[in-house]
Amino acid sequence: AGVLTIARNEDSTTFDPIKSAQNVDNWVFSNVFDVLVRVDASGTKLVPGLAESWTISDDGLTYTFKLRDAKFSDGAPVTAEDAAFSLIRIRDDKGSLWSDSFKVIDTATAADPKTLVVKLTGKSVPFLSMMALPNASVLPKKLVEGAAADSFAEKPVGSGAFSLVEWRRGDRVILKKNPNYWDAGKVSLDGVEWLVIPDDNTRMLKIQAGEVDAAITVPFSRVAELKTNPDLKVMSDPSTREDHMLINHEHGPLAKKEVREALDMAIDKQAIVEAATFGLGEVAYSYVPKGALHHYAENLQRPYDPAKAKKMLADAGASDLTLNYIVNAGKETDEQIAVLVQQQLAKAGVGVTLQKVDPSQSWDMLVNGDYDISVMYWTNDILDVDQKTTFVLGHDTNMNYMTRYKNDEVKALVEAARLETDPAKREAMYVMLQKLAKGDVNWIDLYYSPYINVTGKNIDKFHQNPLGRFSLEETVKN
Amino acid sequence: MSAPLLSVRDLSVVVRNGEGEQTLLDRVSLDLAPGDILGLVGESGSGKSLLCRSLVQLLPSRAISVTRGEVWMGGRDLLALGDAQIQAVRGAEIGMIFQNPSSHLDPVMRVGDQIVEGLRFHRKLNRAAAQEEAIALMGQVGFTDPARQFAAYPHEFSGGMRQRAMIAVALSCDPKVLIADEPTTALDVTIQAQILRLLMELRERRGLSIILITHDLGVVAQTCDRIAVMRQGRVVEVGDKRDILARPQHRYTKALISSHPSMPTDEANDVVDDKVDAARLPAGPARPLVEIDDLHIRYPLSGGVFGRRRSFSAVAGVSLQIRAGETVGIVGESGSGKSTLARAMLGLIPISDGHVTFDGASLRLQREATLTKMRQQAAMVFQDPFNSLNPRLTIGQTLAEVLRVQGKVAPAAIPKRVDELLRLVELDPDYAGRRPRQLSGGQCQRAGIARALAVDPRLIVADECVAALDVTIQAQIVALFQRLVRTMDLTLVFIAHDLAIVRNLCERVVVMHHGRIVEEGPCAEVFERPREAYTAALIAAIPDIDPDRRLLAPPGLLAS
Amino acid sequence: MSGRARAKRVNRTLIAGLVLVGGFALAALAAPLIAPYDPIFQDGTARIQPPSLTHPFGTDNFGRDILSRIIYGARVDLQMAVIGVFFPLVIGTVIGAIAGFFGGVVDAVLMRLIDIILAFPFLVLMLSIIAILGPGLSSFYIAMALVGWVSYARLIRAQILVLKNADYAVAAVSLGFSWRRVLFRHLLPNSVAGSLVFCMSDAVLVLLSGAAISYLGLGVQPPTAEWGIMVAEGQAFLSQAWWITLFPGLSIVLLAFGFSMIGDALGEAMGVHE
Amino acid sequence: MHRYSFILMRPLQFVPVVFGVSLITFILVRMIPGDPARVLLGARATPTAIANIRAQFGLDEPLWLQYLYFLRNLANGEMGMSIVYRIDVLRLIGTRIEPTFALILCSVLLSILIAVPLAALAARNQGRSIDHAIRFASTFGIGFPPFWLGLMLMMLLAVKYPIFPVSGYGETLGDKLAHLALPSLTIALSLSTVLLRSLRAAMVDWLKSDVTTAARARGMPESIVFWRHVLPNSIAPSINLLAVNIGWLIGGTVVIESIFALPGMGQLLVRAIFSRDYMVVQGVAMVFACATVLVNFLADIATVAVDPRVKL
Ligand SMILES: Nc1ncnc2c1ncn2[C@@H]1O[C@H](COP(=O)(O)OP(=O)(O)OP(=O)(O)O)[C@@H](O)[C@H]1O
Ligand SMILES: Nc1ncnc2c1ncn2[C@@H]1O[C@H](COP(=O)(O)OP(=O)(O)OP(=O)(O)O)[C@@H](O)[C@H]1O
Ligand SMILES: [Mg+2]
Ligand SMILES: [Mg+2]
Ligand code: NI
Repeated sequence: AGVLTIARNEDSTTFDPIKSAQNVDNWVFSNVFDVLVRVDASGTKLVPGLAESWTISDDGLTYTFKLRDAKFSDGAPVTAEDAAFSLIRIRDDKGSLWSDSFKVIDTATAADPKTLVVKLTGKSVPFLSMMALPNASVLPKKLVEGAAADSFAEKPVGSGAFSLVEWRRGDRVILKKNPNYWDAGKVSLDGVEWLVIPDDNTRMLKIQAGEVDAAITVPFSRVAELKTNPDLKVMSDPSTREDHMLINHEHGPLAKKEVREALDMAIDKQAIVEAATFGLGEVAYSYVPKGALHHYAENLQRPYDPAKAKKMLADAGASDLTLNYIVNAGKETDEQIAVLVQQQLAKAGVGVTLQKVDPSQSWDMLVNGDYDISVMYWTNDILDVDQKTTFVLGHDTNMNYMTRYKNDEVKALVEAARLETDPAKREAMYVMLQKLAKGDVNWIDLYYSPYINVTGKNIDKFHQNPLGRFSLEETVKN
Repeated sequence: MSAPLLSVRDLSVVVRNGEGEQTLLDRVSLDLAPGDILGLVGESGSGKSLLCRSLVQLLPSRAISVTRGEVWMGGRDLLALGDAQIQAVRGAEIGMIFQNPSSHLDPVMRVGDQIVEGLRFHRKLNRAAAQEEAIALMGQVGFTDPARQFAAYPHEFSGGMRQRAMIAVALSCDPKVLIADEPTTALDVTIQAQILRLLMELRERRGLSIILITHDLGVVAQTCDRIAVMRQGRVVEVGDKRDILARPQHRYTKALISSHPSMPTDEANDVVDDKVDAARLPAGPARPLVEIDDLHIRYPLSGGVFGRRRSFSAVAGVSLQIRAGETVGIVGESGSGKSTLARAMLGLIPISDGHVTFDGASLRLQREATLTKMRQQAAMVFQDPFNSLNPRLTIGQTLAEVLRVQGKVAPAAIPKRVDELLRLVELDPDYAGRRPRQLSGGQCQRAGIARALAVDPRLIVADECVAALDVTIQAQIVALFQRLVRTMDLTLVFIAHDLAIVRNLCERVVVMHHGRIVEEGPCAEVFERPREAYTAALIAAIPDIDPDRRLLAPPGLLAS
Repeated sequence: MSGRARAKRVNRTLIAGLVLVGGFALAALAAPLIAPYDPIFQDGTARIQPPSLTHPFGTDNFGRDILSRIIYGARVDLQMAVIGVFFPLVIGTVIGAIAGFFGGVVDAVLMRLIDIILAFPFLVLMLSIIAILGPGLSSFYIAMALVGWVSYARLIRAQILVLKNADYAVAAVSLGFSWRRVLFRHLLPNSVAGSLVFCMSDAVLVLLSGAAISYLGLGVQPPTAEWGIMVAEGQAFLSQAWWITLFPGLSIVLLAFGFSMIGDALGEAMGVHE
Repeated sequence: MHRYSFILMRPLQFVPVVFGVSLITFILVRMIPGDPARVLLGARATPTAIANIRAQFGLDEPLWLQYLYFLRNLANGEMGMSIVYRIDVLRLIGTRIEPTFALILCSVLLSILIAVPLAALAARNQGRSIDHAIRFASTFGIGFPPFWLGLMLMMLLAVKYPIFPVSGYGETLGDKLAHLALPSLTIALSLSTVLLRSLRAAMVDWLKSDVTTAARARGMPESIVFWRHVLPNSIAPSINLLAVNIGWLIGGTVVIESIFALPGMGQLLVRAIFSRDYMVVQGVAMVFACATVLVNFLADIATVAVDPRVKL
């Protein structure tokens, strides 16, 4: 019982799920809204959500969902009509940030009030995983339709475990228990408050002073200190976050595989793990994060060897290489890594010019190719690896995540893997992709890191799944 | 002489600085009898103000201290009193009117409240009673509408009114002794006369004893019973007024008396005629050098919501012709528009209406050309000796710059010319290396005149260039002008509120009042047979050094 | 107080101020000679070490020597203070002088411009300029110059407005001097005293603005050692490693103290106050 | 009463200032590289999605047209939509004004409360050790970055000795004041030093002035001399200084707001700049500009009220 107060570093931006692509919103969406299919706590399995069960036609084009008896927080029943409406809306609405991802849906119809039939335009294995996106939550058609959409975001009605009481922008989001939630018996909390405390120090002081029950996104640097506090529990949950260094394959010597290999060898990832994550992370070696589906544990790991790297660079005719490194301003770890990499590459005779830019601008520079190297990270939104694989290895319009990496064999394989329904074959294909990408050095994998959150001793089952969702319906405040 | 009310014995004051001690007051002894007015005269910096401030332990700085002496009043030595006791003496027994009323009145407090403050504190009156008393007091010191003026702030008063407010504040504590430090220096003669009469009246009515500090012997002659003359921290001569004026003993006192520019008696007139003749020589039917025709200068008054601006006419329809070689004096009360006229004459302020023509060129019609000509041929000597010289430049630099810009002298010859100019105004050429702050007032004034001469002008406009000076220095400067007019072919416009000097120096006089010319004519004529009552009042208000020539002025005009 | 006693106190304050600022300037100049370590060298084995004999001010989270970083930081910070004040001073003085001297339309236009800049949120300007030009010292200087001149312009304008009616200015005009000569030779030298005093406290404000920008993550490029960014970065370790923030913070304070003492002394000497 | 007539004229000067600020902001924020649509979409952005967003917010129109739209909206009392929050900018600002306003108000009051007595103490003991001590301490207030001071205060007065809450903003008045205590104190520590220095300097001058000599010569005790004559005369120059500083504060509370997690406009502004939320930047800039103009206006009124000689 009781109200759980959680301190986070950013505020929500909206309560219309299709209009956000930010983690901060998803955290709250999954409290307030419900999806047809959910990802379990381990982050490796799809489990029933609003849909009790589902069947897939043999051609893989028709999905039939059987909805359970659930109600929205206003007491209205959740119908297949609502679900169909929500899927069409995320595909078609002008304000939707996700329409591209849902173009695969051809039709979504309610066969009866509890049966939803979705027809796809083509085969897509990841489709079911996409249903678990909080952005694809089922909304009450009646309240959202037409001109009411804007006001709906003000007073959202969902079928999640909690419902919105008030959103004081910039300060907090106040949720209360939703008595109409289909699994309400399991929910122990009376409510949840998401507080915004942007400054890391303040957030940590806030929990140390006992003014909140939980603080999330704990800086790695604070973990050791917080662990010594007997009143607090520091939790480290596995994540799908992977930090990597983008390389612009179109820039001069960087087009040569040998040069990229040399760079990979010149970077001491263990040192980065130590410095940036205080040893809490782990050296990365595949673009598929550890713990995610199809992660290939035996992938190649090039040893740290600056001397050899230097020689390889000389052999490749790139001995006096100078790289332009875009650093995202305001991100402490990014700056730390940049400084470290600069020093490490210097040992291999590579000069690095750091160029710190405001993060919003760095997107443009990366897209336009005005960079040589830059560090970014990716956290999976969905369970299936296809989303990331496509963006990173098989995508034309975003130039393979701004790297300009080109390998037709890889691209074909990405297409094929998306359609492969046999799990074993599919696994093999993704292993192959991981090897190929590593061999080509599409980018340099740096490290995997866990989610670190801290709660008071009296809080139980405060857990973040690898996709970043907090399942507060299970959390207990003693 | 009755038993003294206040008696100063052997008072010495020193200032301590890095190099040791310097004596500012040297064993000064003085007595003040009840109901007496003691005149304290002496040159600037002789320690008059300091003496008065020492009496109530209000020394201007912590580095200054009394080293010996006593001040007896009511059986106590005031210098030996503690903080609390001397506080009770200040105001209640000894009231002070300071030299400069503008800076001694609190600018952000209503004048009435400043009077009330003393009444409530010393006389323990309640608010309403104090206010009533304050208004009565303001009436006594000559405010015309005390009830309204009670609520005014100091800046809303003219200089004369401020001086009266200062007196009211001093009287609010009902003192036995009033010290008035140069209460009239900043004022013109008419207002000066008014204040002096007020002081005498107060003495009569309240039995006050007054110490009156001044550098003007005329003022002393008209008001005091006794005189003390100070010089370099010492009292060099003290005694009955008539004795001292008639038989001065000390060299300095004699110099003071002889340099007083009283109205010349008839025997002295031939000297003046001499000058007039000399100046008339080059005059002919030639066209005037400066011609002013129906000149108006208006200043905008602040306020006036939504652009309905009102303005104030500082010069209202003045017409005047000045022939080459003439010496013209402009006189008039403070604020009558003399300086404004002078500046307009030289194109230094915009003309609202009318014409100024210089040597045939009109300032309005051919502004640039006329200005160029004027800048080459006319120069001005400014009212304030310190402020009209750039404080950062030495006198030599100032003069050299003028010579360089004017370009009338070859660059190589400039240093020589600077020397020459300084000699011309009787300054040692060594002064070329000094900055204005390192010079005395008279020396600055002469530097200003040298700068005007550097232009090698045909016309000099000298604006009240002697008002702020000691009589001895005044005399030097007048002599210099007399010489220059005679030896160089100069046209001189001389502005002053001191009529005696104008009469000594000028050939023709123009009397201004409220922005207009009220009377104009040859000096001798105007001063002897003034046509206007205003002119007569101005002349009558001059305090004469002869104590038997009584200070009198028709009250009606003084209030205007 | 007598002039001499005042002069003495002024001298003592001035000397103390000059010693402090001069000390930092010397440290900056001699940085390679006196700094015990390379300011950007990271020693992975000596992270977050408290002050000791080997590292008198301790080390930061990269194992960089804080003393060395402070010494090298003096170069950047002194430069920031000087440049961040110099351009606003020059621009503001010229604009303020012209507005005050000519009055009328020129003045009205410039005053409106000043109003706009005063009303313009500094942060928007600063962040936009940094975003447009990229974080770094030059954007910082440009932003400071764009905004900072306003204070000087106001100060100088007020002075010139008073002084241009001073007799010596009118005298200069009456002697046929050109307006340039009157304004720049006669009026300006007599009106800069107040601004020079203000400079000194402005220098401190510049350093603090720099620190605030660093806090928002847009400070100078890493790994440059700069005090503001050192405090900003170190604050993540405030509770476990006080020395990372304390020493650069103290350096700002000491430099500020030096500047304000020079300012006080100048003010007292020239008879002006802030 | 015509000394106060500028009160009627002044609002006319609002117009060019606010117009100027809006135009400069408009141009400036749009010159910043970086596309709001891309910021909104993040890593998963696709060209069609970006185009969609741009069309939706009219970002694909020519710049001058966008400005005209902006002006038209403004004439209707609207400021457009936030790209990030997708609600009306005015509404968004409305929820954020109070904390910032309260913070500034409290800080200014607190600074005055700190500065005046200390300045008086220092001035009346000029040259003695207490004067030096106060001046030395005040330099510390100027020199330490506010975010450092803020954290120190928080660690001391909220965690070690839990007197005040660490961060946030309250609901009831008392609650709000408690939450504002530390942030206001942080600002006041540096603001008061500026005030203190200028007040002290003025007081020292006035203590040496003829006005005080005259008051003493009337036998007034030191306390009356100080509080009735020196203080009223000394505050006039500090009013302007305070106004300029409040002007800086209005746009400069962001650091304090983000440290103390106050849901104010500074934070809103910074986030908006970083996410290129043009309309919000524009709106907040205008509100700040108006507030600054207003503060200067009030300062002018105060100056006129304090000093009867001043005419505007
Ligand atoms: N604060 C001070 N510090 C040092 N010396 C001072 C100070 N005030 C006055 N003096 C010196 O004391 C001497 C006497 O000054 P005082 O003001 O009494 O002159 P005064 O006779 O009143 O002159 P004036 O006619 O100009 O008013 C002067 O030489 C002056 O330089
Ligand atoms: N700049 C100005 N703005 C407004 N009024 C002014 C200005 N200058 C002078 N005046 C007013 O114009 C009138 C004439 O001033 P002016 O200086 O010419 O007097 P004056 O005869 O020279 O007096 P004084 O004997 O005191 O020098 C005065 O009432 C004065 O207040
Ligand atoms: Mg005197
Ligand atoms: Mg005059
Ligand atoms: Ni009159």
